[in-house]
Amino acid sequence: MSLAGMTSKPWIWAWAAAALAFAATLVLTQGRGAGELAYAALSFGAFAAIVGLGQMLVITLGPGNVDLSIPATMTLAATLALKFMGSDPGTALPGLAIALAVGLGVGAANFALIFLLRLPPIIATLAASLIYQSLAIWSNRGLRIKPPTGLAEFATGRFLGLPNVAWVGLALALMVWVLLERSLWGRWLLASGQNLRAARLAGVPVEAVRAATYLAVAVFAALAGYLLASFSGGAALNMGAEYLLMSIAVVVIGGSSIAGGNSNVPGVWGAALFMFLVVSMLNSYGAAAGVRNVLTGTIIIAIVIAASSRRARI
Amino acid sequence: MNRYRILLPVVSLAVLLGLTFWMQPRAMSYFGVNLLFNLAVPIALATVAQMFIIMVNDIDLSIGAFVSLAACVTATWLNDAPLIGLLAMAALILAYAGMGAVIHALELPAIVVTLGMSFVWGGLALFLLPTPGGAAPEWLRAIMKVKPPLVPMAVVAALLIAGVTHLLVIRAGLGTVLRGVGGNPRALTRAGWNVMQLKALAYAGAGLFGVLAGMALVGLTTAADANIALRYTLLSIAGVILGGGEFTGGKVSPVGAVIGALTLTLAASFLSFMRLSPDWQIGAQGAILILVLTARLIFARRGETT
Amino acid sequence: DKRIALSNNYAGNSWRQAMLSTFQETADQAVADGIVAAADAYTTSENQPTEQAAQIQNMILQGYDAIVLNAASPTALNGAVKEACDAGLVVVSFDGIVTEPCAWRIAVDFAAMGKEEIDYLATRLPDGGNLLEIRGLAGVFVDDEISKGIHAGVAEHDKFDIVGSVHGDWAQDVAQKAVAGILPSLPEVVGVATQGGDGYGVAQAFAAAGRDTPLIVLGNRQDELKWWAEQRDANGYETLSLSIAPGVASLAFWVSQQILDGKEVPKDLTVPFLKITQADLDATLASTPEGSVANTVYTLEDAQAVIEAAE
Amino acid sequence: MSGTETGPVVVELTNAAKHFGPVRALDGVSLRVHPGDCVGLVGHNGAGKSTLVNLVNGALAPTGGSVTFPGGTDGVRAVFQELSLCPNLTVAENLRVSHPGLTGLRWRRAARAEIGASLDRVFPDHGIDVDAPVDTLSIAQRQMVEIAIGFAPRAGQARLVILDEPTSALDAGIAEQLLAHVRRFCAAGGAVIFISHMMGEIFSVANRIVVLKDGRSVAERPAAEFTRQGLVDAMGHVVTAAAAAAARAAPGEIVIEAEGLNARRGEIVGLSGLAGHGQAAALARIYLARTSGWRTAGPSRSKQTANAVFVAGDRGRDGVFPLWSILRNVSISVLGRDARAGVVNRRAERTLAEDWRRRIGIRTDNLDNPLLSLSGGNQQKVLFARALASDAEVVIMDDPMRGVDVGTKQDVYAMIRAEAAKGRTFLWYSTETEEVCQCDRVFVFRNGTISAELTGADITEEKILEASFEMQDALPQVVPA
Ligand SMILES: Nc1ncnc2c1ncn2[C@@H]1O[C@H](COP(=O)(O)OP(=O)(O)OP(=O)(O)O)[C@@H](O)[C@H]1O
Ligand SMILES: Nc1ncnc2c1ncn2[C@@H]1O[C@H](COP(=O)(O)OP(=O)(O)OP(=O)(O)O)[C@@H](O)[C@H]1O
Ligand SMILES: [Mg+2]
Ligand SMILES: [Mg+2]
Repeated sequence: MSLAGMTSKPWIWAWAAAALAFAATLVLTQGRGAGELAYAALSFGAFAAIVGLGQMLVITLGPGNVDLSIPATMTLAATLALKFMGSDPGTALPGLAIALAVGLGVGAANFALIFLLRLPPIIATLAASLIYQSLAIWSNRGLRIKPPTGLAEFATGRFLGLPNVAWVGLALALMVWVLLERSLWGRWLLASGQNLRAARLAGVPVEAVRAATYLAVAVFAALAGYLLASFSGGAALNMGAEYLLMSIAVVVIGGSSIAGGNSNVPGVWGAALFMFLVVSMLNSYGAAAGVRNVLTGTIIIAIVIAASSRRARI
Repeated sequence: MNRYRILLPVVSLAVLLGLTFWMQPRAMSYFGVNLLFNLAVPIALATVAQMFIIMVNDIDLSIGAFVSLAACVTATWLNDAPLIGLLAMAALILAYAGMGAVIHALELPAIVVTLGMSFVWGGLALFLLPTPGGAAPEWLRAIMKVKPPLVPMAVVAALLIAGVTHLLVIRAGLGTVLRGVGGNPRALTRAGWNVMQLKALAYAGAGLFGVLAGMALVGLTTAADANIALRYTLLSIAGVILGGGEFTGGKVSPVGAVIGALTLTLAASFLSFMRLSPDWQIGAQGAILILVLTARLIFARRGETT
Repeated sequence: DKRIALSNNYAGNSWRQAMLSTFQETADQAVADGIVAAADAYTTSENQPTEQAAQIQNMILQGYDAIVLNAASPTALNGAVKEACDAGLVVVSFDGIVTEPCAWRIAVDFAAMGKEEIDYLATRLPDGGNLLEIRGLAGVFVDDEISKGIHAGVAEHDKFDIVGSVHGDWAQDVAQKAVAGILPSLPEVVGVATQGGDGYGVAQAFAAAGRDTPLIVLGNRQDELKWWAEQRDANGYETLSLSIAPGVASLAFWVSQQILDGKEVPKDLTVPFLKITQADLDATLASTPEGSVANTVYTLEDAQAVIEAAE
Repeated sequence: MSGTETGPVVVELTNAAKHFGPVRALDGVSLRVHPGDCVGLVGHNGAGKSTLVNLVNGALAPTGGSVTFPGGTDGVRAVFQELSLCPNLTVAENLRVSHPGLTGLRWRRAARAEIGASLDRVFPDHGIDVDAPVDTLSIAQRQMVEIAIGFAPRAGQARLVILDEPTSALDAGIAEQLLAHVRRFCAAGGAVIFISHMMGEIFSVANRIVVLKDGRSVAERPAAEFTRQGLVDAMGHVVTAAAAAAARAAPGEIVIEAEGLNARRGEIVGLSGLAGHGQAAALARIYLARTSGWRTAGPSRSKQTANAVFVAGDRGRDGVFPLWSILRNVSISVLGRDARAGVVNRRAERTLAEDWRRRIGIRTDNLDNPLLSLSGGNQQKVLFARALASDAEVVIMDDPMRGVDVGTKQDVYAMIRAEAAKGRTFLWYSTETEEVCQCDRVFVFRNGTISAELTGADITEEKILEASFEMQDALPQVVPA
């Protein structure tokens, strides 16, 4: 691919920024710890990537579509799954089933609010997330139960040198990519995101597409919650908090159009790595919290400007 | 539909107020009403700020962080050196206008830029006040504690905000043109308007009301903290929608937005008067939000059939 | 016939949940015994001073006689607290205290806690070395106080050097992520000063990076204690754990009851933090529910003792 | 270049050109407009008419040549092909947008009076409430408002009004009011550039006709020197003579019975009446009732559930997917048929699209170009291709020929007749009598209900108009859609 062709891909910018942050950290250590840092970025980036893929599908549905219940869904799914497993060996799969079922339930509830009550998705998912949060508190009062050993080992383990959670994230990314690029459902989603009314009039089953999308984002969030709790040694009531803004940020930094109808799978991964690496870089340079925030915000805006002005020129 | 747009917020506020008074008759007094609503004043101002952005088809994820920053400036510079403080406030408003211009000129998605800016505002607030503190200027405290005859300050302030913004946005010619930006920016370009300037103006309006929200908040709390108003981002969006606004098409109602802010504040109080179990107090807030918005459905159906 | 309310700003972690349940137990018993007429707990849906200020104002309207307050901000609630005092309510703040002079404060000396961590590290690591500091939530008063204490300690013991500082937001997963990100750029780290709620995540991050586990000062969470016991059994690991006990809510409850009862109580009270040493570990671990926090429940007598000590 | 006129000039284009990259939208056109002129501008879809308008209006800067206004640009107005009102504002507020001079506390009152007067002047008995938000008006009413704003004084005097396909959403009666006003306006010394694909209108108002073809002016003469056929020839279209030649199959059983109308297999059923009397809404309801938002149409089980497809007239709102290529826009409705296990069959997709590009003559060299690179008329052909490529038995068309040029229209008529002969049923709403006359049977709408059913020889302009108005002296009352 030519250089011009490369720069026309909006996801390039997220990857370039991630590489830059990576390099800047290594400058400080004079090259030490490159492997460690990459490994950590892949581990923690995986969680952001998984929720980001879900959020991307929703944002692809068009303006106004966004899921703000991701953190609460992660917490609820992880809480219920870990409570069920109660550190007992051999319960990992039923626990996973419970987490995914929670995801389906949450997605169905969110979509019911949006479809039946016609609430704007922003408000519907925000309001519903408060209810999920209550459910999580009520179900086990914030006790941090350890995952079964086997599951914890899987979540923190590696395969062929890459973290297992990153493999999961990569597999999901591949799946979403195939879905969007090759499948009927992906075409329908992209059409609905560009013009919902035209899609309905062109025979696209738009309600089914919307429902499936809201189910998908919740299932992805539930899975991320389950993995994160297993990875970090238990579910906490506030475990999803940082993934609210994170999930939106990785989608837009990754080059997907916030106006819908256009999505970008590789960009989500690039942005997920970037979001981890930039904080690591600033921490390594000893930036205080204030500086860190200002720089993070500035860099996010800079990436978005770079990505968009490129696109306009082509 | 237009007439119903404002009817729903009014009705939901009235019903909620009735229920609150029935449950807590003590609230039905000059003192009580002021306590119920005084913290809604900064929220109403922030909601109006958000409305300026939603009016031009954008959404502002940074207003909470911005109000926090404005509060920190108020409690530090404005208190210690009023002139510098005022200059800083003007700079903040200009920064908002610049943000609007950049968003338009580079065709950036506002949601992303404001997301990034929320980090920037938050970081600046941490610079200014690494630990909670500062103090409200005396005059500001005096304004927020004033006790007008018959009607408490909170109500007077809400009426004032609603009235002024209604004049600015709905009645004034320029406000009408600004709403047009949300309706069809292309039409404005064709009519010879510089849409970038108009957007900058709308953002400056948001910045102005954001700054006012920060000041009002500090006047009530007497001190600031870098995280003081983060919650306003989502509250203000909910308030605009509750007040009959829509995310696209320049359909907003300033009076509705103020009522929306009052309703949200009242809803939280109403729940605490219900003395739910702590487990469910959080969820009940979500439930009541859903309930109030569901009423929109009924009104929307009514609107369709006319 | 007096009514007391708990105003709480956050319920999203095990410490707060333990605090809420301790308060509830103490309060229910007191109501059953006829000592007070009612004692209700309220939690805001977001950890925000604005919401908590509204909550306090509602408590005034609800006619409570006293408010037991764990504040979201030491200063931003002063307006509402002043209103409550003016309306004749007793306000007792604890853990997250408020600076408004009309309120009582049951404070933990957080700076001293931070300093004690370094003092302990100095006794264990006489040669000094590199330290990693895990901070809490940026912009929050407790975070700043503990951090000040830690830095004061390091200034005193100049063999120590803080080579890295990250915000772990008092959460295991956030701390784990932040530490994993900074570790590659750090030289060897011999000790970690934490603020509580983050030690287990730090240990996980060190293990994942394949580094030797440094001396981590822990924060009384059950998973931290359990990990400590496992390490001790495996390789004789020894450390210290300290934090404020969630049961301080019950102390605040009794203090407010005493004030309502007409006792003269000084405005500033201090409680010691709950410290767990190698010797206490097994006993504490046995008495702490799985996934919770080590706790001490205060009785009326404890409260009277604390009050007397302050006079 | 017409060097014959003399006297003052309102606007002069000298060799004006506008290129969009390789696309020569306008390729050196010279034109002079004098006060009192009514220039008719015609040309096939994509000839460059709208581009010329944008150069005169100043919305685009020419890439070559010049556009000059000897008397300044004051009083130069344009009514664009796509609606350019703010839907959330009222009619009067929209005047404020175009007229920044309306200031002061009482601007609203002045705006109401001014737009009301202008509407009364151009469209007597328009029945439009100047305080109604524009989004509560029908498309025809919006177009009327826009035209009225174009002719409003706005603190001066309109000197040149450019009307780009102003009648495409108007029914015949209202269009006639506009033509009458244009004649009065020009007689009083105003200048108009009038763009339309309807030859009758051009001959009715224009004193001079300019023919654009592929961005060049190929003919410019007084209107009287053109004949209808001569004009069409100049535009470069070969009108397909095959008109009614296709053999008509005898209509079969009834496949649609809804909204008070019915249609048989193989029939072309027209919906007519004044614009905005409920035809579009009825069509949308029929379509939505036969399809579901939850599943795609499978093979039809009974005649009442015969599959339906929709051809939108309001492309931007109802038809196009703006981010997509032409290929994807064509194939979206039929993907489900060819997909295996939920995977798009991309070879079948391309074959089908290539086939339809040839059959319907979409002007592009590459189906992977963005849809928006096509001219309006060619985009409309894409929507036809999308619908006709499907297996649906019922084709529902909501005024699908908006802005389509004469030649293309003839092609599409022939195609519709051929498809009907194969057993497809067409429901066709149109604002143009010429199209309605292509139908086998016509239902005329009035106030949201059917007021007449016409067949065969009864389908005439007179009969339709008669059924459109309640009584002889009743006024065209336009009801919001
Ligand atoms: N954005 C674009 N990018 C590239 N080419 C374009 C673009 N827009 C239009 N074109 C090309 O310019 C030509 C003229 O388009 P235009 O929309 O002006 O046609 P038109 O005369 O309005 O036709 P119609 O009557 O079909 O609407 C088209 O053939 C198209 O290929
Ligand atoms: N912004 C643009 N970018 C690229 N090409 C353009 C653009 N605008 C117009 N064109 C092309 O310029 C040509 C002339 O378009 P124009 O809109 O003037 O046609 P038109 O004669 O008005 O057609 P119609 O009768 O369909 O309205 C078209 O081929 C169109 O595709
Ligand atoms: Mg045109
Ligand atoms: Mg065109």
